[in-house]
This record gives sequence, C-alpha cells and structure tokens, in this order.
Amino acid sequence: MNFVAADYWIMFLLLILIITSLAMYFIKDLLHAVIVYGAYTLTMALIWLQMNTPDLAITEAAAGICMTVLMMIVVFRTSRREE
Amino acid sequence: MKDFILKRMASIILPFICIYGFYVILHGHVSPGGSFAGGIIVGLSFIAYSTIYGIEKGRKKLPEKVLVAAESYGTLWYGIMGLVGIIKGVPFLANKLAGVDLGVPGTLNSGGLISFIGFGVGIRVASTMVTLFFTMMEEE
Amino acid sequence: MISAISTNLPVFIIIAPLFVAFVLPTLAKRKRLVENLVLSVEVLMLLGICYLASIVLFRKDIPIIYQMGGWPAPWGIELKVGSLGTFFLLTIAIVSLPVALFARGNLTHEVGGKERIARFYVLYLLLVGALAGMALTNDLFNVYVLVEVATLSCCGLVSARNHPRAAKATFTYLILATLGSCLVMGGIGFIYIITGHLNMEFASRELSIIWQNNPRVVWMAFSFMLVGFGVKSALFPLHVWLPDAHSVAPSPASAILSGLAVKGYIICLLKVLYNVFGQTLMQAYSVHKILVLVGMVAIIAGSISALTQKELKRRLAFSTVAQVGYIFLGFGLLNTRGLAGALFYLASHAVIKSTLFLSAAAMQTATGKKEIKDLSGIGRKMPITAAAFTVSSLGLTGIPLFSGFVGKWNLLQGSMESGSILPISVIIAGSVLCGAYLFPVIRIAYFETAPEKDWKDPNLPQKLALILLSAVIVVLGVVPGPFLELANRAAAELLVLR
Amino acid sequence: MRKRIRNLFILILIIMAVYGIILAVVELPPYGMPDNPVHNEVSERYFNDALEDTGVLNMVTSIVLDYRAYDTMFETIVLFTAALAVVITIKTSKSKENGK
Amino acid sequence: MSEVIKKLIINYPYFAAFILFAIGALTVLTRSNLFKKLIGINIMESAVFLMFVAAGNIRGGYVPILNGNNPQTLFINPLPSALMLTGIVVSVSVTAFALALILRLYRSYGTTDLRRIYKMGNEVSE
Amino acid sequence: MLSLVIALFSGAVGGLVVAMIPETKNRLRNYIVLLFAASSAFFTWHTALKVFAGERVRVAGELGGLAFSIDPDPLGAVFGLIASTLWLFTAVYSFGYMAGKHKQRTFFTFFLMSLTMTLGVAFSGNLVALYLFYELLTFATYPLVIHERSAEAMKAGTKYILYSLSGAGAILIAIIFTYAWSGKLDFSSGPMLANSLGPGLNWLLMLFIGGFGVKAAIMPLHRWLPAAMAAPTPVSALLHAVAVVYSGVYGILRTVYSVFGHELIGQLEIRYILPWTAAITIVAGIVIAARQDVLKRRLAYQTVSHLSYILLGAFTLNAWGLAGAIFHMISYSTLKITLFFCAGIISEQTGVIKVSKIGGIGRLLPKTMAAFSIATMGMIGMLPLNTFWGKYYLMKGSVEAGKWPLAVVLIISGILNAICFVPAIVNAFNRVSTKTCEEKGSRVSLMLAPTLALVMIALFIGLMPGIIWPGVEAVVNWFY
Repeated sequence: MNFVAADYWIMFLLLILIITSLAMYFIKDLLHAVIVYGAYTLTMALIWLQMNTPDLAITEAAAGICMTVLMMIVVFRTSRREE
Repeated sequence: MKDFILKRMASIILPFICIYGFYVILHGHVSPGGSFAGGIIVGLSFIAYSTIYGIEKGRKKLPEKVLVAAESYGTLWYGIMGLVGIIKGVPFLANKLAGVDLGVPGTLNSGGLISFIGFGVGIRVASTMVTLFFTMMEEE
Repeated sequence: MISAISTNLPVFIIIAPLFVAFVLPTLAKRKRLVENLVLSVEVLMLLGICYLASIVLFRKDIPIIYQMGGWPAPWGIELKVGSLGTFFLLTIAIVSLPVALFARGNLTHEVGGKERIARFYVLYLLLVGALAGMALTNDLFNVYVLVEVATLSCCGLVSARNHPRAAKATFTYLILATLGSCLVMGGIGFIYIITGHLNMEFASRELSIIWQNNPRVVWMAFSFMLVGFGVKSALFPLHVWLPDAHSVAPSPASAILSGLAVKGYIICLLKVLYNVFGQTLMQAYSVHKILVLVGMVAIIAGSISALTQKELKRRLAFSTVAQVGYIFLGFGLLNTRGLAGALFYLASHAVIKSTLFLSAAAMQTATGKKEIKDLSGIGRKMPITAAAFTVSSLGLTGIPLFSGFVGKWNLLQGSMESGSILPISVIIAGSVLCGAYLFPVIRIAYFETAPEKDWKDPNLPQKLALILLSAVIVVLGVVPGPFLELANRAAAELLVLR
Repeated sequence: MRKRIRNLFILILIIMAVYGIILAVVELPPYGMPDNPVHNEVSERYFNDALEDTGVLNMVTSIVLDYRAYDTMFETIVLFTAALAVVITIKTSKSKENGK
Repeated sequence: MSEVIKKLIINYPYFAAFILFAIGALTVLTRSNLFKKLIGINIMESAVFLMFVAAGNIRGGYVPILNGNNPQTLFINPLPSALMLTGIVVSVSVTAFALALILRLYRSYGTTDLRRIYKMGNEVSE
Repeated sequence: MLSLVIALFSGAVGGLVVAMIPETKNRLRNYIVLLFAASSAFFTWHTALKVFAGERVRVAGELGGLAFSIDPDPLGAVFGLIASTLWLFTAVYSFGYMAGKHKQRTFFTFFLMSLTMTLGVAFSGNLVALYLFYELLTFATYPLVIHERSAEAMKAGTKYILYSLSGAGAILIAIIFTYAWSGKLDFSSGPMLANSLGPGLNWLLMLFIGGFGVKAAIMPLHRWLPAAMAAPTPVSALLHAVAVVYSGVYGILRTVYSVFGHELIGQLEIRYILPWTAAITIVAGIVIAARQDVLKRRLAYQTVSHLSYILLGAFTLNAWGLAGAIFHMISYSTLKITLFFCAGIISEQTGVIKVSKIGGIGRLLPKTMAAFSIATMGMIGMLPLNTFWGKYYLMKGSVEAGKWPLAVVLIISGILNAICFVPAIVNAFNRVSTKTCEEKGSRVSLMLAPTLALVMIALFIGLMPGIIWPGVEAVVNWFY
C-alpha cells in the first residue's frame, strides 16, 4: 500500500460523498436534500479532478450542479418542499 | 424580477458567460471540456437571462421555432457529418479515412470533422437545455 | 452509388428512422406529411432489411463486420450483421410497419393535437432506430447507450398518453428502468475492468482466459446483467412496472412496447450471455439453470396473474410477462433447437402481442369500455378486429397453423433434448392457462348478445394493419421456412464454443 | 407496518448484495496500478496514435468524437429524446387550455 | 479476514462506489417521495461512473492531453472518461424527464409522494 | 386423392358457404347443408372403399416446418365412414329439430366445420395432423355446445374447453417425446416406437391415454360430457355420442396400434392396469347412469360406459379384441345416435326430459318409443341387433387374452344396462299420459325418418354381420 497524497484526498472526498448521500436519505426537507445533492455533485467533480479526468470534472460541474440542481429548484417553485 | 442591480450585472456578465461557453465548445479538442459542457454553459447563459428578465423576454430572444430547429438540425448535423464518410466511399462517421484535412494539432482548426461535429453538438445541447427549462418554467 | 448503398446498408437501416425523426419536429404542423414520412421510412427499412436478410441467407461469408468510422475492432465500434441481428431486424420491420400504419388511424383521441402526434412519431422512430441498433451492435458500451435511448423513448411513448395515470406509470417505469440500466452499466464495468475490452469478441476471448482468476467478479457481472436486463424485459419478480405502463400507454405504443421494446432488451441480454460470457461460463456458473427456473416461474405466475385481471389491456400486459418466461426458458436450454425455438417464439410473440394490443385498442376506442365483460357481442359489430384478435389468441395459445406453435414445438424439442421433463410440462401448462385467459374474451366477443350500439370496425389504415399482422401470424405458422432457418442459424452461431 | 416490513426486507436484500459485491471487489485488479488489464493495447493506441489518427490533442475528445463517435451520436439522441419526452409530458392539451 | 480488509483498502474507490450504489438503491426502493427516488437514481449512476473512472486511473499518471508532453509519459486510460461523458449526459436526460413527470404528477395529484399517489387510485380525471 | 380432398374439405367449404347465407333463408340453407354433407359422405365412401381394397391415398405437405400428411388407413377409413354417414342422417334430423329455432346459421356453419375436423382426425397420416385436427375439433364444436347461450350451457362450454385443452397439452408433450425417442411421426410405416423399449414408455402411454382419454371420457376425465348435454339434441347425438368422443377413442386406438404397437405394449407393465381401467369405467359409468333422472344425462353416462367397451377391446391386445372394438364402434354409434334422436323427439313433442315423467309416452309416440326400445335392446346386447356381435368378439378377445373376468364384466354391464332402461320403457308403454300430441307434420317426419332408418340399419347389420365384416377384417389385417 504505497499511497500518495492524491489517494488520501480521494479517500477524504469519498467519505464526504458517503456522508452526503446518507444525509440525503435521512433529510426530510426536500430543498435541503437538493442543496446537499449540490454538495454531493461538487465533491464528485473534485474527485474527477483528483482522478486526472478534467473533462469529466467540467461536465459534471456543469451538468450536475447547474442543470440538475437548478432544474430541481425550478420544479420546487411549483411543488411542496416537505417530504 | 425587478432587481435593478441584478439586471445590470446580468447584462454585463451574461454575454461573457455565453462567449465562454462557445469557447469551451470550440476548444474541446485542444483543452479539457468539450461540446457538452460548453453547450450547457451557453444554455445556462440564456436560462439565467430568462430567469432574471422574465420568461417572456427569454422567449422573445429564443422563439420556440428557433429552439426546435436548433434541436432537430443540430442532431441531424451529426448524422450529415457522418454521411461525409459514406459519400467519400469509406464507412459512416469516418474522419481521417474520408480524406479530411486534419490541420495543425493544437490549433482551433484541427481535428478535421471533429470540430464541426462538436460545434453542432454544442448548439443542440444548449438549445435542449433551454427548451427543458422553458418548458418547466412555463408550467407554473 | 448503388454499391455505396449496399455496402453501407446496415448503417442506413439504423440511421434512416433516426434521420426522419430529427426532421419531424420542424414539420409538426403538417400532420399528413409527418404520417407519410414515417410510413415511407418504415417501408424503406423493410425493403432494406429484406435485402440484407437475403444477403445473409445466401452468402457464405457472414457475419459481415462493419467498422464504424473505419476504426478496427478493439478501438472503434463495429456492427456485426449476423443471423441473429438480421433475424431481429426482420422482426422489427415486420411489426413496426403495421403499428405505424395503425397509429395513422386515430391518435388524436389518445395523444392529443398535431404537435403531440408529431412528437409521438419522433419517439416511435427513435425507438425503432435504437432497436435496430441493438440488433446489430457488437460493442458493450454501445449496448448501454442504445438501451438508454430505447428506455427513454419507451417512457416518452407511455407518457404521451394524455392522462395522469400515464405519468404515474411512466415514473415507476422510468425509475425502475434506470435502476436496471445502472445495473447493466455496472455489469459492463465489471467486464471492462477485468478484460480491458468493450468489443464483445475481444472481451469474450479475454474472459475465457482469465475468468478463473476472478470468479466472483464474473459472477457479479452475470448477476448484474441478469437483474438489469431482467428489470427491463419484465422478468417475473421484476415485472412490477409493466402492467401499468403497457396498459395505459397509447395503443400503438403499447403494441410496440410489448411487442418489440421488451424483445430488444432480451436480444441484448442474449448477446451478452452468449457472445460475451459464452456457453462454457454459463455452464460453469449454472446460469442456464437459473434461466430455465426463472422462465418457468414467470410462465406460471404471469399466466395466473393474467387470469385474475378484469381489464383487457392489463390481461394482455400480464400475458407478456408469461410469454417472456418462455423466451428465457429457451435461452437456458443450451441447445440449438431450444435456442432457435426461443428466438422464433420471440418473433412470433412480437407479432402476436402487437396484434392483440392493437385489436384490443380498436375495441376500446369503439366501445369506450375497458373491461372484458363489457365487450359482449363485439365479434358481430367489429368482425375484422375480432377476427384479428381471435387469430392472434389462437397463435398465442399455440394452436398449429399459427406462428406460436412453431416456436413452442421447437422449444419443446429443445427441452426434450436437455433431458428434463419439468420445462415441458410447464410449457404445456402455460399454453393451457393462456387458452384459459384469452378464450373468455373470444367467447364474450362472439357468443354473447350484443347491446344495440353503434360499434364499428376502425378506419381503413387500422383495418389494414390488423389484417397485415394476422396474415403474418398465419404465414409464419404455415411456411416459417426462411425465418426458422435464420433462427436456427442464429442459434447455431450463438452456441459455437469459443 | 407493511411499509416497515417491506423496507426491512429491501435493506436485508441490499446488505446481502453488498456483501457479495465486497467479495467481488476484493478480487478486482488493484486500483491505480499501471499493469491492470484495463491498460492494454487499446489505451496504448490512443496515447500513441490519437494525434496522428485524429489530429486532436485531447484524447478524450478524440475518443468521444472520432473513435467512438457512433456512441456519441446516440448520446445526443438520448438528450434529444429526453427533450421530446419532457415536452410531450408537460405540454398536455389541458395545460394549453387553462394553463395561464 | 485481514487479507480481505487489506484488499478492500487497496481497492477503496471500488468499495466506496458500491457503498454509494447500495445507498442509492436503498433510497430508490424505500423512500416513497419522488424527489428522493430521483436523487437515489443519480447517486447510483454516479457510483457506477466512479467505478469506471477508478478503473481507468493510474496512480501518478497524467491527464490524457498532449500538451507538449511526449507520448511516452504515463497517461491514464482515456477510454473510461470518454464513456462516462456519455453516461453523465444520459443521467442528466433521465433526471430532466423524471422532473417533468414529477411536475405533471404534482399538477394532477397535488402531492409528490408516490404511495399517496397510488392510494388515490384512478379517480383523478384528466 | 381428389376424392380424399373433397371428402375432407367439403365440410369446411360448406360451413363457409352457409355462413354467407342470410339468417332468414332456411330452406336454401338446408339444401346446401345437405349437399355438402352428402358430397362429403359420398367421397368418404369412395376413398374408404379404395383404402379397403389396399390402395394408398395420400396427401402430404409441410406445415410450420413439420411434415404433415393425410393418409387414411383402414382404421381411419372406418372412423371416417361412421362419422360422415351419420353426419348425413343427423343433418336431416337437425333440419327438423332446428326448424323455428334461433341462430340456425351459426349452428349449421359449425356443424359442417366440425365434419371436416372429425374427418381430419380420421384421415390424419401422422401425429402432427392428428394433433392439429384434434385441437381444431375442440374449437369447432365449442359454439355448438354453448348454442343455447344459457348460463348452464356457458359453464358447460368452459368446462369442455378447459378439459380439451389440457388433454391436447398432454398429447403434445407425448408427441414431443415420441418424436424425440423414435424420430418418426408417420403412422404408415408401422409402430413408431416398435424397437425402443425404454423405462419411460409406461409414462408415455399414460400421457397419451390421459390426453385422448379426456375426449374418450375415461372415468376420472369424463365430467365434461354430462355437462355438455346442455347442447341441442342433434349435437349431443352426433358429437357427444359419436364424433368428438370417437376422436378420443380413435386416438387411443392409434396410440396402441400405430405409436406403440400391440407387441410393445404387451411387454410393458402397464398392460396389467389398462383393461381394468376400462372395465371400471364400464361398470361405474352405467351405475351412475342408473341414478340420473334427466334422460339425456342418463344417456351421457351410458356413453361413458360404452366407449370403454371399445377401449377394452383395444387393451386386450389381440386380434379378436380389436375386431370386437371396431365392430362395437360401428354398431354402437348407430344405436346411440338413435337413442339421442328419440330423446330429442320426446322432449320436443311433449316437453318431457326426465325419465320419471316418461310414463305414457309410448302411447303418444309409438314409433319413437319403438325405435327407442329397439335401440335399448341393442345397448343391452341382444341378438338381432348389431351390438351383439361386437360384444361377442370382445368377450372372445378377453377370454383369449386370458382375462375371463373381463367377459364377466361385459355381461354384468349388459344386465345393468337393462336395469337402467327397461323399467322406463315398460312404464312408457303401460301408463296413460295426460299430455296430447301426435307424430305428424313435416317437422316430426324429418326427425323421425333418420331415426327409423338408423334402427333399420342396425337390425340389418345385426342380422347380416357379414356385410361390415370386410371393413373390420381390413383393419385387423392391417395391424396383425
């Protein structure tokens, strides 16, 4: 196990991923869940960056954060927030 | 929205976002990023415009006809670029085999058909994103 | 020019419906033109596929490999035009043309205005194109992408129905289907990680060498693929989405969903199982036994659930669950006869189930009733529709003279060869149950007095579609010749030991 | 109550699946090693010949838009399909009548 | 046992990916809210992306862009990233479609809870 | 060959023609039905005589990738003759019976259709053709069973379909096994399984007999038959006393003689059981019949009993038994159809459907009751009637096979038959009925004429059994 610094970074980010995904499972307020989802996607983009795939990082950032989260929030404007 | 500062800021920033999107699309073959990410950024600039200035103004900038046409012909464009190969007597979607000039690597005009395809994809991704948002926002 | 077309025919077959689909949204206002375009591209496809089939049947140097963009196999994507692909392409063309013809009749009622109808056709053509792609592709990730196109267009077709129930059914369908595609992608990932290839030939070659080093990974890949495609093709315990989605969709959509879309995923699974893992691995992991078992459970459970349904379309939807069981059972038999039987059954079920759904839809549109008991005496009022329904139910039950029998006969032969009695009895029990759930409909249609109402046969294109499909059922039952030959060859190709 | 039992059942099922997957993960080739089966002649050709074959510096782009352009065509079709499906879902005839 | 744990630590991205996959599946299957289901699907998909990309990564490798590097540098495998680019597009499309369906369902049923929607049955009119 | 095709398909063509005639044109329809039934009968005779003379008449083709042949041998020819001839009589009877009733068009359409299906079963040259026509026969006769459209009839129809489909399924399994083990499906080239003594053969035979036994109404599988008596009388008479049930019996004969061969069955353990199942059905059927009050149901249970006579003959596995079976097949059909015809006339003219109400009918309908009593004598097996000879050969066969208790069973069954019907007949002639009616009018004479003609034929054969002996001999020589 000859880990380098990037490995520890990725481990830390993966831990955040797991925590945020669990949080999304338990959070009752849907808006909060969606915001946590934004954090999740951002972390994911950082992981892509750490894994040497900047193309994916850019696309994930654009698609995940901007599109998915934005779209969800647009939908929230009409529907109820609480689960 | 009636916020004056937001509108002023948007009018300054949004063109740059749009241009940045086109930059990402066009430099997909030289640097990270690419047609898809760039297309989303271009789309986002229009989405932001229509959220800030109101959906009607956004619709006026990009009427439904334009969107539908961009969507359809953007996708068709990909297929037509593929047909270039068939016309030259080589398989579908061929690039180098079709005898296209690949250009100088690292410059904007490199990659033969790739940049053309990428541009089409970027346009249609942008228009799709705008369509999705417009449809959902009009729903309220 | 001619030679360019004939060498690139596989590509043209795939992209022709797609190209038309891209153009249609801009022509949405001109309904006639849209309908004519769709029909003409379907006819062109049929002609092209027939030509392709004749090449495959008479030429010796098959499979024809088509390299996309000229990149050879492990680097680029290639199309493989073999007997299996041609067989499925023929099925697609034979089913999708009459369904498109039927859709011409009356979509306004179920879908809505001109623009919605144009979009409906776009989704329809995209589905057909994706299925044609599935038939020919020889690349694992390409399979995933095509599966996604098919899934999304299927969901779109269901949700095209102008009713909240459709949205409800679509959501369940979409979520479960996406779950299925995640599993499929996971399975592809496992294969890719241990072999380093995405092309089926290369992956299979690599896999046969290294599978003993990572047996559990191969096992996980197997189960991911099975469950993933199982969800999509409505294998019995995973079928929960199907009855809602298929019964609520607009009528041409439910015909094509039950008839073709489900079959597309099954063909993909077949390719993955036999072309990637291969027979040896299947035997090593007893996957074939699982397939037979699951198929038997699906036949019995699906038929019994179909018996309890009161709505006609739901009954037909559950019947699809049962019939998918037959196909899976045939895949697990691991002999040429059984596999060819399963393939032929796949095609014949595609035709039969589309006919059933279309005629059921025509009855519903005319009467406005959903339940079976309200259809009394419809055989007198709508003779052609009821006749099509009768022919196809006889075919599904497996009466000789109709296409279902040929498939069942080969399946039975195959299970005979595999040496166990249980599949045989289950197949027969399934046909008896099938008779039990379809026959009451015919009885009510013909032998009960009709109320004094003005029910009429549908308009000309719809009638024509029903007659065409019924004719295909009978022709396939009486002279299955080239079709069965293709199925046999496909089975033999799949079972070659690598 | 039924919901609870169902959820518990699903949880047990997933935990079993995860157990199976963990056994599989143990057998996967070690992460990050250059001699994994993934790094074979396929990727080598991409490093060595991509520039010559496609004239593009970014290998990912060269794969996406040239080597596997057929996949990307279907990717754009997925997006196209999604857009159509969204429009056909939301713009029902009713929403046009009394939408605004 | 310690051997297993050691291997798990070596293969930690795969391990994390499947933990995420399980969490996503749990969210999809047990949460009845439509948004939660959608988020679960997204988590599952990104878990699979993570698996693919981790497979293509090399410790100490370089980004696969020829920017003055000579071709002999140790590049990571560009193929998985290219594939996952497609995957991301697919997941965005699915998300968009699912959101559209949620909107439609909310308009007809007034709730985003699937169980409540099913309880309402088929009485809802157009 | 042409005559074979005409004989086979004139029913189906006639059915289609009848379906096109409007509901109101009764007279035209009757003539057409008669024409097609007669042509079918005529050409069947033509073919059958050729077959008896040793000529081979064969039509073969391919159907769904399987060989398919129409190739009557003497056994098939005998069955075909029985069916097509009796069809003609029943057609005339139905003109009278159905006059003034509703849905005549449907009735006669499917009436003619089922003629083709029955002849198809008779003439089939391999198992695929047999299975096809056997399956189609079910569907062609279903509309006749539910012709009354009452709740009872519908229930009976459902029962009929379910039983028949399950039976056909069993047969399909059995055919698959036969094909897999022997590679043959044709009847003409001797027994298919002749040289393949294997462990599963007992089960295979059980499967075949279980499948065909549904239509042949072997005891645990007989329940659809009494229920199907809800059909109009001509249908009960022709289909559920002759055509449909005989197709089952014929299938079992085929299985025994063409699929397995009597020599092979002689080596299987199951040979000890088979005759006894038939014997049990014989006795139990007639005992249950005696407890029925509705005349048609009583006749139905009697059918159950008598069909097993034929099976008993087949299961004795010797030439005399087979001769007895064929003889009984021919003679029993003429008499049973007469009984049903009489029951139909009685119920139509007086409305009596129960045996307990039959008192005095003999005075009102003397000719009918005379025919009825003669037919009953035949059922018992008395001498001047043709069934005597059949029973005689059956007994001879069972004694020769070393199973004399079977002969005793046959005698007991004769006595039980007498107990079952003689008191009723005595009643019918002794008592005085309160009802009034006469045997006059064209309708009654249409019904009465075939009845009396059949009785005459039965008597004639009984007195001169030699007249049908060549046919029986041809069948026996074919297999032995």
